[in-house]
Formats: sequence, C-alpha cells, structure tokens
Amino acid sequence: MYQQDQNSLFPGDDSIACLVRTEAFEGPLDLLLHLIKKNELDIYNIPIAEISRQYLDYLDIMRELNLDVAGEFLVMASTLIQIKSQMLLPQITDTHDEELGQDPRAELVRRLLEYERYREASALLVARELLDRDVFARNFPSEELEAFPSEDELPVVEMFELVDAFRRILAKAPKESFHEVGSENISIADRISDILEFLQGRESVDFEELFIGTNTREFIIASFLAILELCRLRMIRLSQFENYGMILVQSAIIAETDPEHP
Amino acid sequence: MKEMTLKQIIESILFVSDSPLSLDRLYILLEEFEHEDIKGAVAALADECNVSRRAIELIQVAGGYQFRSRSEFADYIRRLKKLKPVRFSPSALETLAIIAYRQPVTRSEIEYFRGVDSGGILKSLLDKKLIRIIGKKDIPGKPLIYGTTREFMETFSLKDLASLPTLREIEELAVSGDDMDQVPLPLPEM
Amino acid sequence: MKEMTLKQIIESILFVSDSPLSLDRLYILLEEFEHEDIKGAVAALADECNVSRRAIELIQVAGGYQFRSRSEFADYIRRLKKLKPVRFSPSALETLAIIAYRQPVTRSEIEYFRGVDSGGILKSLLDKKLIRIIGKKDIPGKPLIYGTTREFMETFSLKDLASLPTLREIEELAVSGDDMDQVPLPLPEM
Repeated sequence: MYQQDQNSLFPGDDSIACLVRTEAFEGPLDLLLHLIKKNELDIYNIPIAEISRQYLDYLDIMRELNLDVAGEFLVMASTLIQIKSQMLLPQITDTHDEELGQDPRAELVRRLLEYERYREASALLVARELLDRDVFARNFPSEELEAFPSEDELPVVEMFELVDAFRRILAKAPKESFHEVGSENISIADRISDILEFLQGRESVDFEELFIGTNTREFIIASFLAILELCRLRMIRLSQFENYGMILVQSAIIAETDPEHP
Repeated sequence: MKEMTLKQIIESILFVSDSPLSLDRLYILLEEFEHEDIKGAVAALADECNVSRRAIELIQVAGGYQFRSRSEFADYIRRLKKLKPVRFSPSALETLAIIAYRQPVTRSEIEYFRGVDSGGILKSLLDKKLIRIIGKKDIPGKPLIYGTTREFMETFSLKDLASLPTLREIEELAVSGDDMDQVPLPLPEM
Repeated sequence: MKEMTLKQIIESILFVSDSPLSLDRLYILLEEFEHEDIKGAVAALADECNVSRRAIELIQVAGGYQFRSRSEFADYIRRLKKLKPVRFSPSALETLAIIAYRQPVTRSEIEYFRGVDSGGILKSLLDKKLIRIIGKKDIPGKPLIYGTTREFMETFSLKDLASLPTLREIEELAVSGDDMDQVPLPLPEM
C-alpha cells in the first residue's frame, strides 16, 4: 500500500492534466527526463533547441511563480545553451581537435541515461519487502538474551558516530576552546603520537632526526607543529648547548604503565 | 496472497512484540474477530509449539502471552550473548571522540569538554584497549596523558589518524540543510 | 530435560538474536557441531517454516539468517507497532541507489549523477545508518568515500550486495567505446 504512494512520487506518466503538477522535480536531470518523455523523444537524438526552449520556459514559469530557481537548474540551462551553440557550428575537422567527431550532446545523454537507470533502481529497491513496512523482525533485545551479563568485547561503531559525537561535544563545549579545536590538525596528532613513540626509551635524540621520513612539505610542517605542541604541553624538552649547535630533544614524560583507576 | 488464519495472524503479532500481550490487548488489536475465536487460536498456537517440539514456547507471563525460547537452550543463548557486539554508550563515544581528535590529552581536559567525571569511562576504554596511557605530563600533579591505540585504528579501519574525517567534512554535509525531501517545485503543464 | 536437536538449538538462537546471524557465526557458536550438519539444520528449519504454513519465515538477509514475519501479515503487525512506516523520499532513494551500485563513491560523484547538491541527504542517510563513511579516496583533496551498511541490506531485505536488483543495461553510445560503468567522471575541481 505504501509502495503505490512512493511510486507515484516519481514523475513520468503524464496522465495528470491539471495545470500544476504537485510532484517535485529532484533536479535538472529529472526535469529534462520528464520533458524527453513528455515529447516522446529519442534520448539518443535529443533535439537540443526544442528541449532547451521548453527547459527555459519552465524556469521562467518558476520565476513567475516567485519560486527560487535552484542553482543547479541554472547550471543546466547554460549547459544546454552551450550544447545548442556547439551544434550550430559546422563540424570542425581540424586534426588537433580532441573533440573530433564527438557529439556535443554525448555527455549529457550519458548522464541522463545513468540518472534514469539509478532512478529505476531506486524504484526497484523501494518495491522490495521493506523491514518495518512489509516484514518485521525481532530486532529488539530478547529478554532471554538480556538475562545474561554482557561480556566485554570490542564494540561495533561507525566512523560517522565518532565524528558526530565530537560535534555534539563541541556544540556544548565552553566557547573559548572553539578556536583551538582545529579540524585540520589531525596529521599533527599522528606526528605527536609517532614522535612520542620514537622518544620512548631514548635518552635524547637530535631534533633533525624527528624530520626523517617523508620529505613532503606537509610532513615537515606537521612534524614541526607537533614538536611545538609537545613543548607547549611540556611533554618534551628541547636543549641546545651552543649557538647553531645540535638541538637535543628529550621526552619529559614519566613512563607510566600502571593506570590510575578511580 | 495465501489465506490467513487467525492463528497465523496472532503468531505474527506475538512474534514481533517485544513485550507480553494480554488477551484484552489482542481483542482490541483484532477487533474484527470474536473474543472466543482469539482465545481459541492462542490456545491452539500454544499447543502447536509443544506438539511440534519447537525450541520456542508460548508462555503466559506478566498477564500476557509471549513467545520465549525454552529454558533448556539457555546455554546456547549465553554463547550468543558472549559473541554479541556491544554498542557504545553516547558518553563512551564522546570520550573516545575527544581523545581521538585532541590527543595527547589529559583526563582533566576531557572532563573540561564533557563537563562530567569521566574516570569510569576512561577505565572501560582502557580495558577495551581502544585508548592507552602515553605517559605522565611533566607538570604539577603529573596527570596521565591518553591517546588512541592500534586497536582503535583497526576498529575504524583507519590507515592513520590523518584518515579520520575532519569536522569540517562532516559539517559540510549539513550545509545544504537537513532536508531529506527537497522543496517541491510545481510544474505547470506545457 | 528433553533431548535437544541441532535444529531446535539453531531455532532458539535465531529467535533471540536481534540481527541476522551468518553461518560463520553459527559455526563459531556451535563449535561442537559439524559445519555440514549446521548448514543442513538451517535449511531444514527454513523448509519447516514453509511447510507448516507458519506466519514466520526464515530468510537470508545481510549475509545471515533471520526469522521474519511474512509480508501478508504486515497490516496486522502495523496495528501493534505504532511506529511510522519507513518512508523514503525519491531523493533519498536515488542517492541510496547510486551509493549501493557504485560504492565506494564520493559525494561529488553522487552529485554528478543526481545533478543536485546532496550534502543534506548524505547526512540524513548517515544518521539513519543506511550508509557509512568507508574512508578517504586517495586522490587530491582526499574526499570521503561512502558505502552502504548492513542496516541497508536488512532494510531492503537483501541477502548480500550481489542480490541488488540488476540495473538495466544502457545501450552503448556510439560516441563512447568505453564501458559505461566505470568511466572516470569529468568532475569539476573541488
């Protein structure tokens, strides 16, 4: 029963003769497909001039109705105009032209076909037996199962949940900490972790040793920022015994393996 | 469509219910059927489970009817529970997220963000080996510093910490609004 | 205690599990039994549900086995479960279809196919756990890549991804000699 409702959301059949259709167009491709079907056109040989005219007419009507014409619709309008003008040009036969023999409509046609294909696929998907619509499972904790204590196992969690949790935290975190929480300093975290590991069990290392690795700009910047951050956190100490001499890096961390549990 | 018997209808309802259903509740749900017929169908269903030696029985509990696995299978169900992946509590997830994105980080920094005591959660994350103690910070009080582990990376199939999605990337997803459904554009016939 | 058959044991486990269980999981849970016997018992259990005309069937979904109510009882079950039936907007379905068939896929690839901004829908599908972030693509900009989840297969009653409805073949375009499916997309710079 819900199936029918959903299928009718897909525009396509033109039996509705009312002035204003209530179905939403998902985007410019949806509108174009509608125009092609309505005019019973061959998708492989679209009369671009005619389709462009109808497409632009539609945008005009949207404006007349004071509707916001989404940017994507305008982008497609300019694409159509561009294709139309290319079609008007005589076939160029220059050998250096990479587009030699390429129908200017080819890419648009390909997108329309792919789009139509995925839309058909989505109709097939929603026509399946949907969980919690057509079929139901015992997807809740059974009392028999819950009667047993939970064992500590590695939990299952999606990456998105983790990031989303951090977003929640930031949303309620004290304001002044906002600027500090750069989202781009993740690779610095990597370098911090690596440097601390590298320093573990060593008395001191040459500053420059910390830059050995990939010689990319990003790596060097991340390493440098990591060292600065570690200094700020007082997790490492830097020392230099003479001007321009070797800079020694020492871990300021007291090794600790016995966790303090509250 | 096959013909549905009342017994099947009741079986389907009891199967998907997460709590026992009383006869009164069934009478309301299946208002087009006679009370006597419903009662009879429930009894027949209970009998059937016994006769056909199924692992499930229909029992009367808490004033209602419920399908339950028979008690002799408890040992096997316990094994399932052991294998069942645990889900993260929101607070564990929050704490893990703070450590992942702000490491190396101390407990008081974590609690500054969360606004609540986080000792218990840190211990549980340590037990699960998702975080580790990197060391002690050389400042008064010598607080422990936490970071994520190899197991953390494996749990999230991360190549390195740089592969964590950045906040900006997630924020960008929400930019265009939370609209599942776009504003309908009415199309006049042309 | 009555004698337990392997079929009964499996029935009890599948009954109490809140998600589909794969054969591999059953092999681990029931280590004292032969794999062949377990497989046979699962098949026998599925047959039995059909033969005895129960309201429940044992189906293969998301790489595992799960008891589910037959679709003809949906109307009655909906009376019990007052939850809103899942509804998908066409935009959500389109986006899901593209991700399902082309995964792993980036946001800009999805938007190329749909022709519209899809950030809001991606966020919403992530919230619903129908899609997930798989990682980052190793190209400049390192965009996030998306794929479908186990919940997606469960929701659409799919045994596995290979069981997705077959896409209609697209007639080869005269202008393009390449395979349509994996041609690099002419994407705009991000």
